[in-house]
Amino acid sequence: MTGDPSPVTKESNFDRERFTAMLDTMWRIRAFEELAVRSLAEGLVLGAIHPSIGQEAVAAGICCNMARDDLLLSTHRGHGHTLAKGADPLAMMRELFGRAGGTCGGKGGSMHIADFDVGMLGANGVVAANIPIAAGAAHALKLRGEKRVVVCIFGDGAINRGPFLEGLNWAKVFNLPVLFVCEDNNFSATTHTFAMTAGPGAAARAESLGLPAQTIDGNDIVAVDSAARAAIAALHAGEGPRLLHCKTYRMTGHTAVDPAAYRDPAELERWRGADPIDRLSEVLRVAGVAEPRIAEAKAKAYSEMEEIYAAARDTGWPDVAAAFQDVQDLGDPRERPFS
Amino acid sequence: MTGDPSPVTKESNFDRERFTAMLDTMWRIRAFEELAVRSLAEGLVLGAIHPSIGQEAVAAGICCNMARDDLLLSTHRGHGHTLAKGADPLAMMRELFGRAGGTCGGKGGSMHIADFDVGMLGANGVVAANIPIAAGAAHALKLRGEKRVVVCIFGDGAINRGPFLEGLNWAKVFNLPVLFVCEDNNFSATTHTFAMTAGPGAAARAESLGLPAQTIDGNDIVAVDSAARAAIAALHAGEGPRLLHCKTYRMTGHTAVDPAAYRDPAELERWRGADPIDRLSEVLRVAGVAEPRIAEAKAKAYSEMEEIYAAARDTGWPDVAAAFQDVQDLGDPRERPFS
Amino acid sequence: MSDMTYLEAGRRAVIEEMRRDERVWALGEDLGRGGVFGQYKGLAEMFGAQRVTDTPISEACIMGAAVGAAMTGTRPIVEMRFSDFALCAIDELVNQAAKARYMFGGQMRVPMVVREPMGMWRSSAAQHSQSLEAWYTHIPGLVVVAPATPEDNLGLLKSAIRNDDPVVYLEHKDLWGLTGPVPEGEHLTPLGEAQIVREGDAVTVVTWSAMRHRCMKAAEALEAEGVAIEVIDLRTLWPWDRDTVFASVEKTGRLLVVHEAVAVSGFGAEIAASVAEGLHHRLKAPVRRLGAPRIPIAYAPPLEDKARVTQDAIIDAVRGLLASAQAA
Amino acid sequence: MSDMTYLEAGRRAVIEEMRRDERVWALGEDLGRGGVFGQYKGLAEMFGAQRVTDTPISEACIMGAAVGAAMTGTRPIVEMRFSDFALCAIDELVNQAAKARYMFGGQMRVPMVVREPMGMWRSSAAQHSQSLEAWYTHIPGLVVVAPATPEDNLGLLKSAIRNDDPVVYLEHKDLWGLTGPVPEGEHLTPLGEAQIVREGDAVTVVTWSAMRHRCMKAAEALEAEGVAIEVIDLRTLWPWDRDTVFASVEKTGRLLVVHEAVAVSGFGAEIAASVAEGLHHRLKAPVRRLGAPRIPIAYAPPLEDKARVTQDAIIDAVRGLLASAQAA
Ligand SMILES: Cc1ncc(C[n+]2csc(CCOP(=O)(O)OP(=O)(O)O)c2C)c(N)n1
Ligand SMILES: Cc1ncc(C[n+]2csc(CCOP(=O)(O)OP(=O)(O)O)c2C)c(N)n1
Ligand SMILES: [Mg+2]
Ligand SMILES: [Mg+2]
Repeated sequence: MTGDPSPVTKESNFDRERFTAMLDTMWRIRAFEELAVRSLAEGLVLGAIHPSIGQEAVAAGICCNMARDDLLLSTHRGHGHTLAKGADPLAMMRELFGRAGGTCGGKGGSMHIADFDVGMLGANGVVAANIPIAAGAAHALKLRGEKRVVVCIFGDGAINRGPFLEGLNWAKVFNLPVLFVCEDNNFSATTHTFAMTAGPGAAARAESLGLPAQTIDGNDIVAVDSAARAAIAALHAGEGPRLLHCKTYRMTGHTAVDPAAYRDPAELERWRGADPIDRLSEVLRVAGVAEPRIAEAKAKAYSEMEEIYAAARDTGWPDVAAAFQDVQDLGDPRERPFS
Repeated sequence: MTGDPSPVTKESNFDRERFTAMLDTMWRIRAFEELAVRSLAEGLVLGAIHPSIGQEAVAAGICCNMARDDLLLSTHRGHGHTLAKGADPLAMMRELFGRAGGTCGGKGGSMHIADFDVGMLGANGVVAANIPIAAGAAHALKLRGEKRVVVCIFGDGAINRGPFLEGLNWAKVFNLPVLFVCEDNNFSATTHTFAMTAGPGAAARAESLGLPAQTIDGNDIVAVDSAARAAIAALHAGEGPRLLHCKTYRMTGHTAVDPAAYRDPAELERWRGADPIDRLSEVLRVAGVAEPRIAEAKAKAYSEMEEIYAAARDTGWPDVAAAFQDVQDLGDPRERPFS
Repeated sequence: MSDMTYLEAGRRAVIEEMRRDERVWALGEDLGRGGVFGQYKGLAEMFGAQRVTDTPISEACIMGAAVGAAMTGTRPIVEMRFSDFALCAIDELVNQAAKARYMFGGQMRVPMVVREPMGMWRSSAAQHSQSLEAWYTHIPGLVVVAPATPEDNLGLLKSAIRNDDPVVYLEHKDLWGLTGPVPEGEHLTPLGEAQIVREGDAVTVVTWSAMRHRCMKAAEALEAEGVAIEVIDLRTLWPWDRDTVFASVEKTGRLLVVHEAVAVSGFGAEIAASVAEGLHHRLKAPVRRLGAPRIPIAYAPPLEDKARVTQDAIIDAVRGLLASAQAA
Repeated sequence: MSDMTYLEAGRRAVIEEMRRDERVWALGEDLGRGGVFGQYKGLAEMFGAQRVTDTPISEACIMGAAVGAAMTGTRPIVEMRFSDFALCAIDELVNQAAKARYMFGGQMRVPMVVREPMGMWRSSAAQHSQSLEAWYTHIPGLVVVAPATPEDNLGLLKSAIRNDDPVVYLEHKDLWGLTGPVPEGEHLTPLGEAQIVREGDAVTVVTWSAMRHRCMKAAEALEAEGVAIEVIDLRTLWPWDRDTVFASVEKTGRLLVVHEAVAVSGFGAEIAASVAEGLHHRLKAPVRRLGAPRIPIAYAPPLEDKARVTQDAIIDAVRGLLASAQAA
């Protein structure tokens, strides 16, 4: 809960439309995650899922500053980022259910959701693995002389893996258009990340590599939005890579089945009081957005996701032939000495 | 050529014995390296060697502050460090020649010289690989409640590999007694390291991880010695890991056979003017050490190494049975389906 | 004998060896809360956070630090969480841990155990399901172990911790909950010794890890047909127990190797090739291997299942061996 | 045909493909000065530092960045310098590059070539001499190539660069200076096709990379004894040319696989096991493998030589196969 929520009044030239749309996005993420958690309990979601409940302001505030063809790389906790980037939630839910029509045809599941049509280059099951991949995507954009930019979101635990150093150094050395976003939710699985992190953290490490970096309140979407807008503008201006350290909080366990017994309940309560959706709702009220519109954001999101849930549930399994497709063109994937 | 050589006069309480002994060490390293290079041309040294000519002040200035049972980890350019730590140069030369009685029985060669009897835990053929190993050695010392310390020397190119981040973060998180020394000779093989390094470099990166760091003139052994002494004292005081960034210069090619055509001859000339051996000799003169003693340091070193060269040359090959020994105790290393 | 889960048996092994030898310690992510599967539950409380230590998410440094700590008088147990993540620490394992003793001319040893939970687990997809044991058997300096039962997870892990060279210790994620009898007192299973789990004269089936149990089910089904297969659980993959396997094949004249890993260049190839080389003239039928097709592991169950070696496939393979024997 | 070194042929392949397709680029340490072996000499001048780019010493990022760049419309050639250093980038190669196309349901491809100079080179010791091709053949999603001649280094590298999935391209360090005839014009060697280098009826000898040349020397020596062996250079290890190998073994009835890598779990095991499974009843003698013992590679020549497969060992193995045939 760093920094104060930016001052907003009825009078300030605050973009009501824009932020009301962000509220819609945040509720859609919240509703999607809650349904995914429920579906896991029902046995419809098949593998582990890592909910982003409480972190919606980062996904919504960053992605609303990206063009559809800008590229996003995410993590195992990537549902919110993927939705905010414009992926079809039905295809996403189908992927979580392992059904036909999933974003990856049911081959990837929650930890490997990707939707290249909207520039979402993938979640990743390996912590920090997307950092070099993001640097490479930006490297390709530069080689091709394209104007697009890359955003790479990773967790606070990822900054202790080597690829964080190698990828940031690379992006700076080649002056690449990539924004690194450390989505700091306080935890690495069951570990309080600070206990395993030397020094002040992501921003200081980025600055030591010559990347301009900023630490912001990741539950204040107004702050996230303006920081992201400024950073992405700098990328377009060819100023090279930057890092945003967004301080937020993981309101669930590490996975949907983790009770998080290791966490101080008081801490959770404190953060519940800083719920990013409540905070944006309050900002909108102050800005004069009508109460019904604020309520509608939530209602619409849940009804949309309930429909999606039903549609996904009623979708069949993928065609098993797919198991042997898209491995590699050369060689027979069925290759089995005997069977 | 950062900083000024520390002011020394006949009167200053400058330890003549100590620094005269360091001059002996530096000449011994220089002579050993020159003989190794000559021996390679003669076909006596069998694999690639990476001379440390011009970098002797780092090896001598750091290691003279280590106890025999303190632990040292080095690099592919490690002859000087190993000698300064107290290894037997004859065993080292035999290792380079692949002969019986080599430090590793001829199994390792230049890039894998180790002498555990003097706390030298090995050169390494993989850049930066010794950084986590050093952190682990220090971790073990802490677990065992020992008072010894660890020094890990690596090159300027190594700071762009992930293990640099992971190892320094680890050492700080666990508050381990390890001194990291970045021996910055300007080059990574044929590459000017600065061109591939984002930000100010080793010290800034270490500081971003909470390690106190200092950048010093690595060709000024008086500066290296005092910085090393202070840092190692801090380790003994339980203050946790630190980093020294020693700026020196590689006066040879990357390997003994690299003509370094990519380097500006003027640059080399400038650095020749800052030869660490000449600089210490001058300091000793100013401090009133007699000329003959200064000359003797060189003469003794070369005659010692000539004898070693002859002795190594006259040593036989190792017993071939060793090829199958010290692999692992379980299983037959000869295991060959058919032969 | 008392019943215990595979997970609990591994936990007991660590507790017993840490009690026995204070040089033994464990390091890995989340160990302070028992580790991701609970294999270390309560150990930090029992032995202190120094000996059962949390680590940053730094696989390369976890492995590399263990190498340095093993060279410096301690005996680390490295927890890699999923064997897939060990791929972030391969230089440290293969270029450093496995080679140090040899490269340095035997000046020291690297006594460390690398625990790598492996294998398929419902819908864990391509990056959390791999079985790469064959890789490790190819690397000089490494011992490779893959326990299949609670009793062996106790006895083999204890032996691995006492071994003075690096051991890659591959527990199977799908076996954590498996319950079975475990001896009461001190129990050590020697490394390098296979176990004949079921005697038979028709076909020698060599397997390990989770596949042992599928082979046993197939054996029961085949028994109904009057076919008695001999099931051998290798337990240690390197060094593997040639004598036991060869003796069995001399008796049955037929070999089937079954593993979960991709068949192509899997460890089954080494066993099948060794038997074909050494016992060719004793074979009543060609050697056979069963493993996964050469595809990544998918998330959706119907696709994921295509990467599984099924009980039916094992039964068919055995029937095929008996049929081709007549053909010969 | 004009004579050219193996190194120069590889260089020419890169030049031709970079001219042909502007999406192709190369990245690696020291490439601006031609790379550590000179394989890229003059290319930065020819194509600019952007398309032949130096990199930091960051193997994980070199490989990972190539994956991202390959997903984003370019075709990177990754230079790993020594195959041993690729062990610093295994997660990026195995968990990312090899699996991305499949995991993401075929939404994109990862067209990249990973050049990994491999193998023994006089006195390079344990961390600069390894041959780990077997590992890559075990990983779904990877194509594996190991050229043995200048002509094939030209033709195979060009085909690899045009391939739309990741290719691990293993040049042998000891072959850089080998000179041989290379076609003048456009020359592509198809991936997946072995080459029968020498015809014979006594024994089928399957090999690749540097060992091809040792096998040919052995063949000449054996010819003097009136023994004609058939030497097959696999060239592509995955997918390997089963048809050519099987056809040859059907003719000769005898198989010997020769490779430089450690024999245990080497790729020879896959070939020997496949032949034993598929052609058991056609074999006049047991299948045989020749590879290195399971030891790290030492520095001192007399010790290093113990890890080499010698011409004499090949000749003895062939004689053994012919003898055991009588025995049968
Ligand atoms: C290389 C690697 N190590 C360990 C894991 C297991 N793991 C999955 S998520 C996670 C915690 C990651 O923490 P953070 O980066 O902060 O992301 P968050 O889960 O908090 O979103 C861990 C350790 C992994 N997936 N990859
Ligand atoms: C992981 C790895 N990548 C590449 C190499 C090849 N290599 C050997 S020395 C060297 C340059 C290292 O530069 P630096 O760390 O500054 O040490 P210096 O040679 O200058 O002493 C390189 C790239 C290696 N040995 N290991
Ligand atoms: Mg986190
Ligand atoms: Mg350097």
